[in-house]
Amino acid sequence: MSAANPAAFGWWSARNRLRGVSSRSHFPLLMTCVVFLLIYIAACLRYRGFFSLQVAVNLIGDNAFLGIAAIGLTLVILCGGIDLSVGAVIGCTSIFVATMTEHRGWSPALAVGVALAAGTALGVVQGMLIHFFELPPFLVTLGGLFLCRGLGLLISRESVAILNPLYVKLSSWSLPLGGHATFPLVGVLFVALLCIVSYVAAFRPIGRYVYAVGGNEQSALLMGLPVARTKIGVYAFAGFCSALAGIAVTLYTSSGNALTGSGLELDAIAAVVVGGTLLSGGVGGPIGTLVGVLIFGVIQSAIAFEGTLSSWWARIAIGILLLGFILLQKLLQPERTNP
Amino acid sequence: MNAVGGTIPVLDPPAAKAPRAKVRASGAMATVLYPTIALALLLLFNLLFTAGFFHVEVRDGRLFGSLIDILNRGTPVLLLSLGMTLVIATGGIDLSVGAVMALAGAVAACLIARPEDSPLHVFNVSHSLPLILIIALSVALLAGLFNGILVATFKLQPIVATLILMVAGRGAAQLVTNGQIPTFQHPSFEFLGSGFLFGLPFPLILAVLIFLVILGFVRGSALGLLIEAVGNNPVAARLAGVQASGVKLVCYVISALLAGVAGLIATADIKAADVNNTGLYLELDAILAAAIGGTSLAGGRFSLVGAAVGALVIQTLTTTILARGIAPELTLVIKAAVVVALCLLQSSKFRELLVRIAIRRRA
Amino acid sequence: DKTSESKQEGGKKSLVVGFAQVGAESAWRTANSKSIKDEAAKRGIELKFVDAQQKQENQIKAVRSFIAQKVDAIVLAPVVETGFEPVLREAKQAGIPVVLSDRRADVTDDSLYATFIGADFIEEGRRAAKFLVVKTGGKATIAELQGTPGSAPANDRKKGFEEIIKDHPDMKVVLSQTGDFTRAKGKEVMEAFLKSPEGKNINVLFAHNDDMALGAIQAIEAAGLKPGKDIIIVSIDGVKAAFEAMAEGKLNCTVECNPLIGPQVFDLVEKAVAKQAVPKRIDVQEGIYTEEQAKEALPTRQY
Amino acid sequence: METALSARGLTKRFPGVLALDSVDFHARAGEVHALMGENGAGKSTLIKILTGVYSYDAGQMFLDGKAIQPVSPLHAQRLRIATVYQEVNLIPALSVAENIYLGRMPKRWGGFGGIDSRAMIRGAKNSLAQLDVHIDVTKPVQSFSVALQQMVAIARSLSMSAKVLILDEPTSSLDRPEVEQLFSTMRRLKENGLAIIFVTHFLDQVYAISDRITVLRNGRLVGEHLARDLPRLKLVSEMVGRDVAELKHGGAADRQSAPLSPFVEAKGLGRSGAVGPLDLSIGRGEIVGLAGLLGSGRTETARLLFAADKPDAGTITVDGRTQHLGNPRNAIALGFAFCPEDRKVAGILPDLSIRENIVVALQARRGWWRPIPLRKQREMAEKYIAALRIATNDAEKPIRLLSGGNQQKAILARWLAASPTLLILDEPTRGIDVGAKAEISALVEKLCAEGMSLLFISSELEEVAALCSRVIVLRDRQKVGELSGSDVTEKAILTKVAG
Ligand SMILES: Nc1ncnc2c1ncn2[C@@H]1O[C@H](COP(=O)(O)OP(=O)(O)OP(=O)(O)O)[C@@H](O)[C@H]1O
Ligand SMILES: Nc1ncnc2c1ncn2[C@@H]1O[C@H](COP(=O)(O)OP(=O)(O)OP(=O)(O)O)[C@@H](O)[C@H]1O
Ligand SMILES: [Mg+2]
Ligand SMILES: [Mg+2]
Repeated sequence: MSAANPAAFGWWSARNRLRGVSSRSHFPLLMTCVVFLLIYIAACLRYRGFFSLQVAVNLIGDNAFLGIAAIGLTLVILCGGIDLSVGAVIGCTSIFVATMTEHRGWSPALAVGVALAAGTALGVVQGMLIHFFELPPFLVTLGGLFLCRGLGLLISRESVAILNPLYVKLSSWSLPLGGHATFPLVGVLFVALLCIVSYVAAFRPIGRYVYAVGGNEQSALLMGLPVARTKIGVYAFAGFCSALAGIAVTLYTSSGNALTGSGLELDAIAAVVVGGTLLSGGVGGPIGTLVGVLIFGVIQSAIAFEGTLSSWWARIAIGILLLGFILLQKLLQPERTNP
Repeated sequence: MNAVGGTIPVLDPPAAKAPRAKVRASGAMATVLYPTIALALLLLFNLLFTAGFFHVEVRDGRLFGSLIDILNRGTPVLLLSLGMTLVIATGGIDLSVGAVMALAGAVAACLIARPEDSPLHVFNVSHSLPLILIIALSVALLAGLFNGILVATFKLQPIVATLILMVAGRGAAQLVTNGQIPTFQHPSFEFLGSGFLFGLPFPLILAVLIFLVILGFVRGSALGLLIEAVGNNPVAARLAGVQASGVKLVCYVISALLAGVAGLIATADIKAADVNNTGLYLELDAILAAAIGGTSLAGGRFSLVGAAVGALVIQTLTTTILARGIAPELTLVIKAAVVVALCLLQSSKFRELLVRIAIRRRA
Repeated sequence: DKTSESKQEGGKKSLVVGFAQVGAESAWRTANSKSIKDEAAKRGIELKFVDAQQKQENQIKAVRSFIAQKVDAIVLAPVVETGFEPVLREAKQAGIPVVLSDRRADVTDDSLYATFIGADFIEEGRRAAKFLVVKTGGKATIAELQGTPGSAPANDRKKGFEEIIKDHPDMKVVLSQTGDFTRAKGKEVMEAFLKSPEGKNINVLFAHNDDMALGAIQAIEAAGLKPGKDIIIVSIDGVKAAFEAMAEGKLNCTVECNPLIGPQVFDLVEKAVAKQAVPKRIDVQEGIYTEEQAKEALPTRQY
Repeated sequence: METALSARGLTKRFPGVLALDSVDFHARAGEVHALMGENGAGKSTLIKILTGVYSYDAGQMFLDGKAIQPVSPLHAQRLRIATVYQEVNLIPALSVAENIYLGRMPKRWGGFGGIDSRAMIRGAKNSLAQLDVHIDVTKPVQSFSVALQQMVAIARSLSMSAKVLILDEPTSSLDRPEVEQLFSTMRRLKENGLAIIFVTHFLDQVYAISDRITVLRNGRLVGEHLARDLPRLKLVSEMVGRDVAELKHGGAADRQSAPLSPFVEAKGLGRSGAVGPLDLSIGRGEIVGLAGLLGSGRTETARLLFAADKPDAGTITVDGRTQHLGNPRNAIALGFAFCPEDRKVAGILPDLSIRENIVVALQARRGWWRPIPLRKQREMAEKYIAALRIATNDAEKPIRLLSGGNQQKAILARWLAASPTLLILDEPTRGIDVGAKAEISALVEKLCAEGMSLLFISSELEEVAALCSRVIVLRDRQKVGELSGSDVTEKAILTKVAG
């Protein structure tokens, strides 16, 4: 499509006028939200019962653990890296917590604490390998993926139901929202984490360092920023988030399973990227990731509501919807002007 | 056109020259050196600890042994990794190769077996192998164009652009087989997967040929240089007049075509189109192979030879694990260890560290 | 939007049933989905079909969406046994009966589901083992092709098999690896088995499903051995291809695990919706087929 | 006067290069100390060692007499050494204000709250105002021209209340007014007792600002002098290592003023918000200059002509035929060539070898199916390495390992190798040493004599005047006049530019 095309010229020039705005970083995010709303409204119009508070809330509740993991991943990607280990850490954590509370008689608090610590530790190790030895993040975290999947299976091949009363109470607790709608604990976790991270990313120096390192690591170093601390910290936080997501799973299902979250890393990456964060780092943010997660949520539940699609048509539909969404997003966004 | 611009007043000659060729070679070597070392180490381990690993005999005119298996089973990942390397070098990534494998395989299988419930039932080409191959590969080609256009023309981020086909492609494959696993008897097609030529597995020979062709195509022409330019600094490349979109398109198409071939081999090998599992997660192995081969995932410099070695490393590891009958739970842990060890081996920083430690030991 | 239509349909309102299927990972699974869809169509029941692509979270989401759509009943084929308690409780609160198909869901309070109809993976493992005991007279060097590690069928079939084997000292599993339930992996792993030192004297292969066995058969032939003769092969599922293999004498036995449970399922669904009493557990009838029976059984196989 | 920052016997060895060979260096408080040397002499390396970017093989460093060993730029900053490195080192996507304050952002509620962006913006505005730059500090840095980015980097270092201020070629693409601003600020800081280390290749600037001069050559210390005791010619001959008669700039004399047949003609060329609409025409073999102040739209004009940006008005005719060049490729196909001002972002292919960087443009034009034989590539690389005196021992090393100036030469070589019919040079001599400058302008004139047209952009009016037979003057992104023939003098241009 080119400016020459007279038909397109009207909105095209409008688009060029938007260029000015686009330098303000929230503009693309705005567009992403708009597109999400379009999809959501479309779904509400098409499916009776889709437009209900509960369904809307489920969008967050059901995707909470994906979201939690994605938030950690967002920072890693902003920092110019990538973390493939998220899904595996989730599986490993969930089975660990479940086994420890059920078969080893640990108190849930202890199990959770250890799990979070372990997740963070893994992150630190990955971060150090990546920073000090300049290893490609992709490979290091792929190693992390293999490791955690293996460990998870070693802990227990069987999935384990959690019967610990305290844990069950927690997992069944949920915030009443009036009507029949309720907001599960995991959802609360997700939203809380999102708020904290968005605040830090935008308003705390460390948050800005993440953007700086992702934007141009060499420059960040020469500007005297604590690159090592930032990078390792980010991977550590991602590890923490993945572990937290694993715990969210155990709350969500009140059970642990070494195989949960297999392939989730891709969903998470996709959510982050669709949310407007550049894989090359330095541009984007957690809020976008929220929208990204919601978009995948809507697509999925739309297909569930449709209910007539065979397995393969469902897959194809997901692909097409995704494509349509991204193209729409692309169309609305003025492209970054190259230097 | 006179390649070298107008005549130039040559002033006092530049500082001491080192013999270029040598330096070049060493530069190229370095990237391939470490994966090769890794491969050697793995093989050495087996030589010492895995009985009969190196035992190769001739059974009814065919070479038979673990080493042959490695070469044979390694071919799909090898093919994928070649395409993946090119795509990565342009600063992209192709997640859809696994799905494309399944798709191409499904098409071929359905054209041969012609199950009633398959939409391809109407085509009656089961008699002519060339036609089958052409159709299956042109489907792969379309997939490649799809990816290429999304990335090159619409400028989508490669990871999502190819994710689309990764999801939908497998769906399409299931659509073609209608969710079944069509099995078939078709000697000449099966030869593609399980045939032997000069006592060697045919897939191996095919892969080697393709490897040479691609290598010649990329390094013999200037394509390699342009790919590296685009991947290394898109802005500068554009101003230098490199047509990024074209270069990218070519790479994604090559990647998809190779995936198609890999899919045909895999399908022919098991005489069935197992759409749900063919090439599942192989994109990861392909990326891994490329990375082991010393191609930076940020794009830019790439090494096809390295990728090939990388693919062999991965397969050797897998075969080793199988040959040693290691418990499935452990295999993943071992894989993790090997991957990290490989990275460290390639990291100059790490090697410096080792040297420093060694020196301190001395003192 | 169909949900409403079907409800408002003239006098008698047709049932709306949500079916949360595991995925489409094998021919068996596809046959299972097909049987249920066909039956629903036959009875004029509106079926909401969701493929969870082997992911529990997707399945939970699906069930949630069914509840939100106020379906009359839910059929759930759990990906794993644990982890469905919360969502099943929600279903119960919404007053929607749940029929579990083909895989148990272990919950503390079994009022959470109406009934469970399906195979018993452990029993399948046992049957496979029992067949071998008879066939080999209790003497066997066994190679095992496991399913995807951690998946319920793999765990249970292994468990059931070992249960029987352990009473027979001369039967031991010398090689055991995962073939991920796929032909390709089955073939690759078998190749490796045959070349490993222990592999030389394998005389029995136990595969957790037919696909792996079929792959392995090719590997055995490639190694110049006779599948079914030099190496006794027993597997589970009973898909058509397996019967063909048995007819050719390349496979010795398959323990059938019948996927065509559509009719039974909807009998139960309709009962459950009508608040009639239904037994908590119903085993689908499963045959065990050997080469001898395979030939006449072959024509009758639909999947 | 006591020395603030000093180094003794610094030695740095890179693979294949002895970048510094036991160099002594003393920066005294309240002095501006110029660091001079040819491209690749080792200036930046010295600076990077002083500020902890590179480790060093031998030597010691002292700050106020105390031995120091900076391990990282952060550490150096803590020691109150502020630095502007040679290439622009900012975070493109972050706002100007953030770039100025990264690492020491003001916080609300006495450091407990979040970043106080209002204070930050105010501060950023002020520190830029000192340099008389007035821009929207909330815009991302990447939306500004290199010159402005350089100003931002300087503002950052100035606002750091340092004891030692190091400036590595800060003026390489600044225009006179900015340079003047910078110098007056430097003088003020000097009064306040700062030690300032200053690297440049502009001799006038050296003599305008510096009290003391240290000269490096091939990583060796040649000498330290008081500026006033060191005549230009001596300085230059110390730098290049041989006696030079005088520094002549290309044949400003033998330029023909008669307008030639127009080769490239642009009418009403413009782009909203960037530049124009303006007309310009370049004759065959003519050298046309674009003069203007920072932000006057020279770069934008060049980019439009080369179709690096899409013009939204105007036509371009080449040899009388109207051309629609949608993208650089078409421009190049017509024989255009554009050497951008921002070599780091738009110039080098960092990981590729010098040879590949030189041949890439030509290769792209030939198309990928017609590879240039390796032998030929090597010849070309050799030829230009020799011709432009690119200081390297090997055409196969990644270009990022070259010194800034040498990178610039390599980029030039890329376009010369493409033997264009119209060459557009935007700040081509950025960071290039005196010796090389003379050779390059000689070379360029030679090519023009052979029929190549040249559009020349430089912030050095002296250079423009010396080289160009016609000068188009821009102000506020508009064409405000044109000088040709004998009117093309530094003074004339200056008056027009200032308006
Ligand atoms: N990271 C590096 N690795 C290898 N060699 C390097 C590296 N950095 C600089 N060099 C070499 O060290 C020498 C000195 O480089 P330096 O950048 O100090 O020169 P300079 O005086 O700053 O030149 P210029 O005026 O062009 O900036 C050059 O020959 C360069 O090739
Ligand atoms: N004073 C300014 N205010 C805002 N933007 C400016 C200013 N000066 C330059 N720019 C930016 O620089 C661009 C125009 O300057 P350009 O670089 O084209 O002219 P120039 O004469 O080449 O300046 P320079 O000497 O910096 O290259 C515009 O895109 C604008 O964003
Ligand atoms: Mg320098
Ligand atoms: Mg400019």
